[in-house]
Amino acid sequence: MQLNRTDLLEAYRRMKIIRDFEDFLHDEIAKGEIAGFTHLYAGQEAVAVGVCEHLSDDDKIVSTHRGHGHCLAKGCDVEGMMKEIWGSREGLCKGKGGSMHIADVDKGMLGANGIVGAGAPIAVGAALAAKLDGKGNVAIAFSGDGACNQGTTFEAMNMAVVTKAPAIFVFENNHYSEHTGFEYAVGTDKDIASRAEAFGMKVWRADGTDFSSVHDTMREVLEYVRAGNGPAAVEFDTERFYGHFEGDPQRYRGKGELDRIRAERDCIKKFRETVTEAKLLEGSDLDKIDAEVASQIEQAVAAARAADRPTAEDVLADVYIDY
Amino acid sequence: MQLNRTDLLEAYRRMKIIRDFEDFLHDEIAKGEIAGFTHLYAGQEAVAVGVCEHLSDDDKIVSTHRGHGHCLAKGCDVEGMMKEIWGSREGLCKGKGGSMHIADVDKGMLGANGIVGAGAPIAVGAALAAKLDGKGNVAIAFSGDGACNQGTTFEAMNMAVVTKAPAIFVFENNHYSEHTGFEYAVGTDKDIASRAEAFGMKVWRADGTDFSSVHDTMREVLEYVRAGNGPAAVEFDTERFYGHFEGDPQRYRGKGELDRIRAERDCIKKFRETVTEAKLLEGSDLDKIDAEVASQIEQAVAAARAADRPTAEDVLADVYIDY
Amino acid sequence: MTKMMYRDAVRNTIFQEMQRDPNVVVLGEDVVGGMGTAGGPEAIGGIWSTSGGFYEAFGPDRVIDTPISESAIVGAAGGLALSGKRPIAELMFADFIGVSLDQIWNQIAKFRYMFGGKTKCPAIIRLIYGAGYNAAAQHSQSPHAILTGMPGLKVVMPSTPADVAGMMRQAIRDDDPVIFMEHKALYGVQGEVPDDPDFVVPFGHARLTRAGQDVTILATGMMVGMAEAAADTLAEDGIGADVIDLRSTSPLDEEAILDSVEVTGRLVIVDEAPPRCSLATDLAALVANKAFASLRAPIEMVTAPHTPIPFARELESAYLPNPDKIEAAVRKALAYN
Amino acid sequence: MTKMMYRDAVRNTIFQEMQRDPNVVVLGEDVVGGMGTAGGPEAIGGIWSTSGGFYEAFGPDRVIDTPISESAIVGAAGGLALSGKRPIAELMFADFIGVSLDQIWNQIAKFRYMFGGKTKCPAIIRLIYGAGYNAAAQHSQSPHAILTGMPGLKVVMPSTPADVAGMMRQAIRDDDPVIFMEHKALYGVQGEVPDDPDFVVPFGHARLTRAGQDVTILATGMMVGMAEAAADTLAEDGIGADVIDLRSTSPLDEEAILDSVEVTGRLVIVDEAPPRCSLATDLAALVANKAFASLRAPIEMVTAPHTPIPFARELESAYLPNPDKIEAAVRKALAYN
Ligand SMILES: Cc1ncc(C[n+]2csc(CCOP(=O)(O)OP(=O)(O)O)c2C)c(N)n1
Ligand SMILES: Cc1ncc(C[n+]2csc(CCOP(=O)(O)OP(=O)(O)O)c2C)c(N)n1
Ligand SMILES: [Mg+2]
Ligand SMILES: [Mg+2]
Repeated sequence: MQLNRTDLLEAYRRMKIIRDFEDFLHDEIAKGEIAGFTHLYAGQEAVAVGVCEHLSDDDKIVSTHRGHGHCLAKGCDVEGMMKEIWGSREGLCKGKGGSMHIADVDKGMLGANGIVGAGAPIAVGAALAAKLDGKGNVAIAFSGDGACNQGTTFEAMNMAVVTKAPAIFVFENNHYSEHTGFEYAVGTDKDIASRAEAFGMKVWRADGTDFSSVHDTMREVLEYVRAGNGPAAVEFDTERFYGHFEGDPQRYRGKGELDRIRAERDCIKKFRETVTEAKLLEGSDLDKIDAEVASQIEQAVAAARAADRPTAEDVLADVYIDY
Repeated sequence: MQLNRTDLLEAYRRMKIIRDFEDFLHDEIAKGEIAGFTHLYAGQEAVAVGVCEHLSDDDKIVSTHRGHGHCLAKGCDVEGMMKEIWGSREGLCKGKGGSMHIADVDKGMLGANGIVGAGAPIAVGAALAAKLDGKGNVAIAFSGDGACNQGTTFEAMNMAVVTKAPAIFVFENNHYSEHTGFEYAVGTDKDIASRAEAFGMKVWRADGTDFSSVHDTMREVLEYVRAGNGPAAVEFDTERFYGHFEGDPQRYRGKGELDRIRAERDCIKKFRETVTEAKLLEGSDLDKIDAEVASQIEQAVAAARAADRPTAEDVLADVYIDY
Repeated sequence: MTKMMYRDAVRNTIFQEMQRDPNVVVLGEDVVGGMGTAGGPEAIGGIWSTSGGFYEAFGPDRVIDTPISESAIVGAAGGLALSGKRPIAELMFADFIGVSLDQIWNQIAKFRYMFGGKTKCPAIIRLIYGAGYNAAAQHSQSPHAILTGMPGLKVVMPSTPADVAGMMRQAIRDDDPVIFMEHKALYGVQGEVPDDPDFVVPFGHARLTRAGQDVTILATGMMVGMAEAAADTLAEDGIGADVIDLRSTSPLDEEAILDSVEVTGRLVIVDEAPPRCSLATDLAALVANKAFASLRAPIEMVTAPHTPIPFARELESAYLPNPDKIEAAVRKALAYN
Repeated sequence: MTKMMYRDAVRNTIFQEMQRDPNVVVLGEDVVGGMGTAGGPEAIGGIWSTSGGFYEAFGPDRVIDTPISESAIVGAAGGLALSGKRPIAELMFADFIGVSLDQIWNQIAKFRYMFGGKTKCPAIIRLIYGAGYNAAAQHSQSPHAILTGMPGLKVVMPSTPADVAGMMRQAIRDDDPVIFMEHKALYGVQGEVPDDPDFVVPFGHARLTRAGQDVTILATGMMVGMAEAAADTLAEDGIGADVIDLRSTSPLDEEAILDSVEVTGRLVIVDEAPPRCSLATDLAALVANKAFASLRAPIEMVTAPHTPIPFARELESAYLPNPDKIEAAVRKALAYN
């Protein structure tokens, strides 16, 4: 772990915000107050945070249907997101996007995306813009193990190599696309990274439940890409704690699988253990953050509940800039 | 060369038919009598013939925009094809398809295709049908080096692996997609076959200008795939003699490049040299075929010129089976 | 007759046809569910519960679970159909025609024509479509206009369990490619379905669901129920409406439409999609061309606005047509002299 | 004014705007031509000769030659536009929206709306479209209806070199995504183009190319010349036609259409695409709704038939609208009482 105390506290806070945000939504959605399809990121926090901690607002990310974690890690406003998910006109997207379309382009967050695989080409475009600007910025495409079977993902990888775009393909392999296992749907003897490699990219692999492994790996990746070596890919082995979408009974999981991954592969628990054992932080530091985050989420929810609702006229706005 | 005399003569005849067909069209198109966009296959004959000689009508192929060679190798009627290219209602597709859409489903030829990369998924479907029928048939997708950058090609390879479909992806690497070099557009350190390999497929590579190398390689590939081992891929290094489409001035070629490939990489010339030197066939055997093929093409052209033209009412037919 | 849900009519009809004809094959993402997992095949059936039990009954060669590769799914359906099979490909959301349109539009729809009528391509593409779930801009669309406009495709949009059964059976037995559109908000709707194992609803025959003399209302899918609700309210005021459920948009039952308008002289078209180059405009143009003499008022169209589909409940409700909007349109048409 | 070909108006305007604004970027297959070959960059310019000299002038970061990957091309345009650039992506044939529609329809068109109006996406997608080259079913289509129907897109279809220049400049400076449709059969057409480096043709303003009192003819692209030819023939018989070149279909100049029909009372719409859910029906519906009182005859539509585009010369000619068909439609409209 090459991080100082401040950075570690910040990383923990971000991960914890995501976890609490998602845990809260999980309960709330069951009650029926929240509309739409929601895919929760809980379990994968170390990836989003370990990646995004290296980025500035001028570095872009493009996310997926499971986008809350990426948004929060990239600095999207917690309250604005909660309001968006609530469908408020005060939401980050005025209630027009909802969970699957949260974006904050000023923060370099080019959108969650409801279309699996759609993000990678967009990231290549953002990377080409960064290349043209020549300031060493990058663009990152988050993709799941399922998304890596979509043609767009392959096209994007090839095009990034051809154009030497500073794009980074981050594959979050959580072993499932919906209810289908990675072993079935990804037709390769090996892993996703090997595929990316065959497109002529330098690749890395790391344990996505180990924050320091993610963070250290990404440091290398970013050094490589920012230096103008063209695109790169990273595969993180990770776990999702909730169902594919809220409501999924997860009958495809093995017996005890969820208990096991919660016990052994919880990135937040592991982070806490590592940093306290290594005496980098005290348990009390983290407890304090826990409390702060809990109240932050509570406040965000209260604000979302109280926030203005959109009106029928709002439907027509924001289609075009003029006309 | 593991072929007997009859098979060798037949192979030569097929290659020669393609060559003469294309040489004739090249001249004719310059005169303006033939409508539409035409992409000639001359130079690549050994691939189409070396592949298709192993196939029965129950084995399917799916072709590309450069489809004449595949059609002729798969047994489409020469006269029917010429009439089609002429736009006659007696053509193989009644003048509705033209050069880019020639098909003869009864012969297992599921169509040339104007959309680069569209064929591979269709071949996977045909392969899945063969798998269901369980008679050891296969389906082959021909793709160019340019087509191997299209998302559909990747999706098809992955899906074939996942579903263990008896599909064979034949990549004809003629080093150019339109006016762009393979080295530029295919972003990999290696070759196309390596990419296919990363999708979990067994792959082969061979010199596509050497008929016996193509033919021998395909024997192995087909044994492997017919035995139920799932899909495979083969990359053939080959050359196209004419421009990308008729009218292309080929300024992207190196100085003397066309002369060199005509001199050193002409699959028909090489075939003739090999079989006569090895005393498998006499020069006179081949001369006889040359003459027969020349008159066959001449007759086909005469027939095409004389054939019925379509009428305005024909436009409306053949959209649906009923309605 | 058996009472069942719209979704079960989908599932049961396909299941029966698969029993009848070994050439019928289904493919799509999670149509088995649980492949490559500890839970095993069918751990969870298709996410819409329209293929439960298929894998067990017909095995992996006929129930093909695919990766997330819609172009390859549709393309494979094309290849299967050209090879003598009757594939039924499921696109989980109709919005995913975006990533697979070439195979629908330039391949499957055109094979027969491009190949000079010498082949057939009996593929079915199932599209689960429509708004009502607050699924926002990329999971709620009704792209029937795009598909209806494509020569070579047949496009059907059943609104009741019985029509689902009859039209799915027809689609499976039909030799042309069929876009089979299932409205997700209707999946839970109950209805009586004929038990006859050969019950089919031929395409191109609209269904008159309410009869009246004053106005013609055209609708499909989820819009049919809304049109009926509006008609019922109007009936209380003595206004009689023909409500016509088109059922298939290609082929289209022009006769039913023109005959009705000849009587009523007033036309209201209800369409869940945005207004431009839509099915609504298609029907309006048909009538403005072929029943002009009968028309006694401007043609009214109740459609979604020219905007993407918004997320929030209030926004989606405002976006969609509803019985009130339809009623208002009818009153407007009737007020014209 | 400078006389130049339609294709040169495309090229020259983009070139000038690239000189003016360093954020303008072009990308597409063979837009450089010769990359990775012995001949080197620009060995052969774009296959339509609309980007000759770009690479030399602006280099590889602004003139991006891409692999055959249309989804990635359009998607990259989206990412560039969200990142402050003004990308111009070329799809060599409009038919290739089939392999890239998701990025056009579900991404670029919707970013602004889905993101609550907080961003803009000034991407241009150039589509070379239309029939006339005997390029058959997959290289001749005019998919403007599909795109016009998509909220969030602007769709323009210039028919003259001057409009190409003015609308391309407008498109580049416009902050919304624009589908720029160039008819391949017009590429060789000559015309005068204003020299003003800020000459723009704003969208949503139709152009009246012939004026008359008896009938209104609406057309776009290659259909404009045919409509004019028909009008000229009719003029010889003393029949006066308003010929309106819509120029952009989204936004649409409703006023110009309605104003004309108010005078003429008779409407003929010419559309190169098949008839169902088409631009023709869109315009017909508009008039049947908003100018019903003025209409004195059924609305006539001259369109392609509901078939794919056939290859043979005779078939393609029969498939396409032409001045004779337009004239016949006008006479039919005029004969109605
Ligand atoms: C083009 C497309 N196809 C299918 C879907 C439906 N879908 C949503 S998420 C998903 C699984 C994605 O799996 P993965 O990429 O591994 O991401 P994860 O859900 O595991 O985060 C599928 C099939 C979609 N949204 N878009
Ligand atoms: C989807 C699509 N994109 C682009 C084209 C235009 N195009 C036709 S052939 C071709 C090059 C194909 O190269 P390759 O696959 O190597 O085949 P080759 O021409 O060398 O036989 C291109 C870009 C097309 N027909 N379809
Ligand atoms: Mg996953
Ligand atoms: Mg090539």
